[in-house]
Amino acid sequence: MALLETRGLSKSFGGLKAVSGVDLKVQPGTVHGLIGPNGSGKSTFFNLVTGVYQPDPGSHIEFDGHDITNLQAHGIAALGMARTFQLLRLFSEMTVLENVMVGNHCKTSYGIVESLLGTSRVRQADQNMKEEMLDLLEFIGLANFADIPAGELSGGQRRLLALGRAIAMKPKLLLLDEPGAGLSPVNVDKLMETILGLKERYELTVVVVEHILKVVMSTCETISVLDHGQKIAEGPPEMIKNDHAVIEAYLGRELPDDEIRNAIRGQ
Amino acid sequence: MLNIKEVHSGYGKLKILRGINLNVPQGGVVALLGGNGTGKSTLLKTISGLVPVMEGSIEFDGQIISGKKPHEIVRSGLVQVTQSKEAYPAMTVEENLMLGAYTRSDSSVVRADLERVYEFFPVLRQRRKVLSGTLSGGEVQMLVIGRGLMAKPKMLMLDEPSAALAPKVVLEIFSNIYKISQTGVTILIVEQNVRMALLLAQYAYIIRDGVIMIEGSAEDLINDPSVKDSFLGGTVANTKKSLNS
Amino acid sequence: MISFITNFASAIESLAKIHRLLPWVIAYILLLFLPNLITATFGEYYVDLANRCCLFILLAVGLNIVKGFCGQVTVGHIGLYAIGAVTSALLAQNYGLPFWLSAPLAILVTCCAGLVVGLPSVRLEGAYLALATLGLGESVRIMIAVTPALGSSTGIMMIPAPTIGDYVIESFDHYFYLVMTAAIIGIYFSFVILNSSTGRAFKAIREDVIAASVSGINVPFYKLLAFVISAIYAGLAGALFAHMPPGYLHHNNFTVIEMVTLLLMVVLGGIGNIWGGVVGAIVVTVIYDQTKDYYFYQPLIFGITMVFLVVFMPRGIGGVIEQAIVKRKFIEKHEEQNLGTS
Amino acid sequence: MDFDFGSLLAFIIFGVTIGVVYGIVALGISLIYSGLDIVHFAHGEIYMFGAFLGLVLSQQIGIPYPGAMIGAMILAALLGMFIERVFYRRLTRSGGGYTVSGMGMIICGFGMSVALMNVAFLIWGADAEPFPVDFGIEPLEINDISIPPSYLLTAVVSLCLMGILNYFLRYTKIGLAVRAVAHNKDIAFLMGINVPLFISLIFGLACALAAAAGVLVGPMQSVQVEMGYLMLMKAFAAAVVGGFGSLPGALIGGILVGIFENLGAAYISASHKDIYAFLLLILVLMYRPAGLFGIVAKVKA
Amino acid sequence: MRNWTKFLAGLAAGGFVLSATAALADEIRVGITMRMVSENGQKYGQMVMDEIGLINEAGGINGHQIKATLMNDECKSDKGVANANKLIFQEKVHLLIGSTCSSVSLPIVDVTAKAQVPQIIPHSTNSQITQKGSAWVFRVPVSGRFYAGVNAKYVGENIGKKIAYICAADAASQNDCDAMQAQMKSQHGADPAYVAQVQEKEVDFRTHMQKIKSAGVDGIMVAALAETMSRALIQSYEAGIGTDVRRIGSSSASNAPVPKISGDAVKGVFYAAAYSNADTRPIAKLFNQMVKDRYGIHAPDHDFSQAYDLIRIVEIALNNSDLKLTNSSLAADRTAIRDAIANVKNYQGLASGPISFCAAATPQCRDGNKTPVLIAYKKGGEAFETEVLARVNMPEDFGL
Repeated sequence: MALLETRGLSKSFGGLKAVSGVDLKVQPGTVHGLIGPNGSGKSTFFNLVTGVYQPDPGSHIEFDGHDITNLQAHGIAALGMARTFQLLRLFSEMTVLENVMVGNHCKTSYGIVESLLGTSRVRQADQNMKEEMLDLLEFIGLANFADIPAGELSGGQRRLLALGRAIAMKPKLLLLDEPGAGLSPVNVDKLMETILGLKERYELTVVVVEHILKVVMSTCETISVLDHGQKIAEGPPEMIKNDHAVIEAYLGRELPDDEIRNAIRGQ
Repeated sequence: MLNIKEVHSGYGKLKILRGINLNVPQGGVVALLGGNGTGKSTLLKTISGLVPVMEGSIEFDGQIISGKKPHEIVRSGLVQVTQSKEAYPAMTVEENLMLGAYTRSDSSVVRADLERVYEFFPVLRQRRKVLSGTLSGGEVQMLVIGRGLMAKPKMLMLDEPSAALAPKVVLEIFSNIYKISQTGVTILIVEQNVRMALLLAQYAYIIRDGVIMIEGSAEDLINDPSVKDSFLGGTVANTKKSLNS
Repeated sequence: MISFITNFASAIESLAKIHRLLPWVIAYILLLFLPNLITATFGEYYVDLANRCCLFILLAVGLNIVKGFCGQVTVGHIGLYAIGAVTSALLAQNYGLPFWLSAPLAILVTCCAGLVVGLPSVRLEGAYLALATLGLGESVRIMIAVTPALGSSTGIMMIPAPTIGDYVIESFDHYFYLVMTAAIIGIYFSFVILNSSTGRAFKAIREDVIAASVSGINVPFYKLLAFVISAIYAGLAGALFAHMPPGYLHHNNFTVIEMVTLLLMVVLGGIGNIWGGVVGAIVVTVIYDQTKDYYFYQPLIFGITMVFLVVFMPRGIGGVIEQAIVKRKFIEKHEEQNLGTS
Repeated sequence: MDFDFGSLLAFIIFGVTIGVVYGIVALGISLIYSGLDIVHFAHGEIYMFGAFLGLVLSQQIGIPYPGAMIGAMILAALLGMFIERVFYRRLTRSGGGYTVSGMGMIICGFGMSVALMNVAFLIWGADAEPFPVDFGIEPLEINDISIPPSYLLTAVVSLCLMGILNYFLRYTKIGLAVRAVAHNKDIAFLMGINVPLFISLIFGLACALAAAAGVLVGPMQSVQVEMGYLMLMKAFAAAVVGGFGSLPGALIGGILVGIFENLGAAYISASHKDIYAFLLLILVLMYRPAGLFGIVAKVKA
Repeated sequence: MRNWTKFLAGLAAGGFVLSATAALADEIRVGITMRMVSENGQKYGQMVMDEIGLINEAGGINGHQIKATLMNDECKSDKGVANANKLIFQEKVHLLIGSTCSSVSLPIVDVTAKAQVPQIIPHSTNSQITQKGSAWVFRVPVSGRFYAGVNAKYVGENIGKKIAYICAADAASQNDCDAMQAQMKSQHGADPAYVAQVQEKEVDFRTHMQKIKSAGVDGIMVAALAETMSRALIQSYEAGIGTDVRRIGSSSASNAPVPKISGDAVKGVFYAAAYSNADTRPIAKLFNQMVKDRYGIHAPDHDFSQAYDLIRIVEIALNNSDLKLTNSSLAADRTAIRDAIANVKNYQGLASGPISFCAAATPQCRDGNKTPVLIAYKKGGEAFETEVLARVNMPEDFGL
């Protein structure tokens, strides 16, 4: 059974259909790639699945056996879905440790009233959580920066922290929105290694949106291709590589260079 | 025409550009290429004055323009064409175009130039009274280029004219850009669509992590396997390559 | 000065290591001597001033929770204060409830009102929220001003002072023990909240609502919670104000000017900084009292101070000190690292 | 209470005549909001300053009323531009570009409001000053309702101002630039528009409108240092009801607030009059934050 | 431990501006809290301070100088109470003067009663101030309960019984309005023709005027503070209510801003007050001239005269009291001053009638002036003119 399944997922802003009728299945334990040109609806898809946007009527999203179509973001997160953002959206005035602790919010073992009273059980639970989170920071290599405000970190460290915050939710499904954007190839490779390491360690299912096709092709077991809000292809990398629709619609006509040059120069 | 020396810039504490050197010759078409978040938009904003220069200098048409306000830079003839989504949706097409001519006081010539832009992009003439928010993506892109032309620029900087457009429309836009360059306007084009940009431009720079990694003539770069392999993802240029890998 | 404070802070930290409550207990015991100290040094009246400081500390700390921790711009806090005061006063007067019953009930009512004032925050942000809460806060004041049962023009008079057995708490120093205890407990719990999962949720909402919600934080719930918690503080302060001798309430104690003064306290102390809010409340109250002779220029100077603070020192006193402490920590860390590596 | 249509009509007319004044102040608030992304909490004090300046010009210096109005508008505009340049501009910069985030601006606005009010207090004192103007027109009599010339004039002048502003924004080059700046500062900059100057201009324009409202209201309600606050609340309500950033919206919002509060005062309870405006404000904010006419209202994230 | 105390003391000393705690002996300390915001409000306070200065110049009271401290309460009760506390516990005053606003005087009565400090009130008319039963409070002005009686009698006999009321929500006006309605009912059996409860600073009365116009009344009672009243008066004419409908003011109608703001609209307005500048007695003429010379005011209103009378009464009482003026005799001195004020009988000053106090803590004893005077405006503007319609001695328990 699929971990995440969307049926007829649609969203329009004003008259513009950002996502229309996308059916998608993510199998548990896999790395699922989502590609498409700029503006093809990948980010909107993420926002819909994670509850940041409410989908249009007629859409259906199922996650881990729950219908999450009309759930709010925090409810979906509580069911075990975590995501990162292309622009990271870190809590920059909070410390690195606090950032991951916020990620762990749903796993808080005490009630709100208790937390407001600061009972000893709360302090104990917080202490345990702190240790656990330091362990996680150790794994992603940020333990030394635990009590530094997240805003002070460098670009690469921020990306790691964003990842750490998502992992701290102990999710079943992790959605990554362009994790490699802006990184040099070497760093992208490192990041992908970390992601795959985390996937093993925490038994995750991963959906990744990425522009760097090399990365997608080498790490994903299944790839879905979006174009103008619609899914135009889905399958293993080999299949996508040779899919006619993908090449035709998304990659453009494969004209020789000279022909294009002539077309541009009006000759 | 445009001469950038060792420019550093960024937002607040965050430094994004770390020593950029770039040169655009008069009448030339130069491409600036790079993926998401590499700093190419920041460079464009730095040139047009929206982002302050921290170090280094920018020279345009024999004058130092680093440190000047954006509107002063526009008046000196260096005009940036913003990304397609950034028209004024609540204004009509013609109002948008007239806004482009804001810096000019020669109103009779402006009228003639408006006609010229309409000839360039006939679709705009048909929709002159329509709110630009209702235009299609390609039409908006034409509108913002036309708006840039209305300022009678010496040099035009285009920010990702191909973004989110169908390949056919991209071709049309690019052919228009080429036509503009033929009228003597110097062009700097910033693109993710590396193949198209390299086919249009004469010379290209590739930016990554705030520094220029590779530069060279378009002819050389388009055939350079290292360019295709390691730097340019998700673009027409290297898709075929990665698909076959 | 700043180095003195950082030293002081680290001294307190070392005390807290012995037992978490130790600094609080010490502070509390010391404060019990404060009325005597003040009376001996400055005179009895300044105990009354200290009482008012404590009330404003409660208000400022409460406002800080919703404004500083959770980042919700509310201008209706003074309305909650009014509700707490009027409710407790009416319960005591009309139904003869003792303070110890009327105050908790008043806090309960204020909490409900806090929920109402907080409701707009679910849908609105920034300036819109400020407008909505301003409207609600002013509506409360106008309701009090025009409703005879709530005091209207003559106000509510002769509100009984709290009693323990037969003893009436009405002298300045005894009332001080009451308000000071409330203030200390208020400050203590605001630290507890700040360091709890709830506090982290508040701060996450302040920093980025969307990131907070996908991290599993129920954003509307926590926003409302912040308003309700701040309403507890406001309600408590209101009840204490109402029963403070001479026990008189009038709607013009709750105008926008009072709200602006409250804002000034929080801004001066540093938004989101608990001790800053405390210091801000004390400084503003004391300066206000001491400059009474210059009443002609006082409001002007207050206004200008506020503008300049926001423009030139947006983090307030507390923010500056906090930065200094963080910097010091950094330096210590670096030194440790250097020692470790060399 | 007897109900008759004559008095209902009267109450509506009263609401409209004061509503247009709320409308022009709201228009200024709306302009500032779209130009600087701030809700200007000190705008009521600009209105008050405008009224006093008009009073000084017309009563003490002896300039005829229309001239005094224009003079007050110019002076208030200069005052507003000064405040914007010296204080608000610094805040907007620290927020990056010309957009403001957070509560600094709101608190600064409140502080400015207190400061301005007390500057006026030091200059003119706390007492109300009469602002008698002889318009040389007879009151308009409709059935049993008598509309004094000052209200008639107010309505007419307000509508004229609105019309002029509309023409200015729609059909002139500078108006086009103002709209461009209001909508997107970066693009406006790239069009070669001197955005900082235009932001000052927008601020000045808004302040001039507030001053005009002050000079219009002065003869009806006399001029007092405290007059700004109430007007600010009503104008906020009007701006919210009409939708921030909508020109006709501000006017219609103002008229709605005027009618709403007058009918409330007439048929429900007079002492709760100000609450009606707040009620309208809160209801609209809760159920239609973009306002009744705010089609292009910006939703801040 | 010692370090801690030192630290706290240092912290406190850093924050406080040290003010003298040990007040000088041999001085009579008088504390004044007033609303020092409005122009006239400032001048009332100024006059009180000036008069005390003159007393001091003339050699003081029995050789003792008076040290007066003036504080502003902005007409806000919490500020007034803080002022009273400061004056009583810090300045250790022998006598407290204030406040001008009813809503501030009301809570201060409780403060002075508890601290056992004599309090004398210059111009708060709310009846409840003396009804609280404090043995320490004295009121120089005419209580609101008397004004209503006079007004109602005159209105019922000379104008008519259909009266519309516009009542602003401040303590004094509300009191005047309610008392007037009650008096109209009890004296003439007349119910109000129309009642509008408006906010303290209402600016727009057109709705009410329209309703009043269609109700066809004999008179309109406007009970409000000066600015609000002026606006209502002007707007009543604008609404087309003719001069045949008489306008009745509350006691604040005597305040100078009313004729100034209302202009011609004030003509014919009558009201009950404690003093008329049209008074022809020599003392009144001298006083009018003095105020004009010193403060540049065309004609003093009754708040001026009451503040002046207050100082004279205080002077008499202090002269008659046996004061030790040592640090230990504070309580005894305060009691002595209270008793001396209570012994002031039949003081004839500017006030419309004789002012007498007595020892009992009842309104009868503590509402000094029981003679309201009915005044009408003859001319508005800055150079306004008034005339006295009647001067009525009221029974001391009237309206209780």
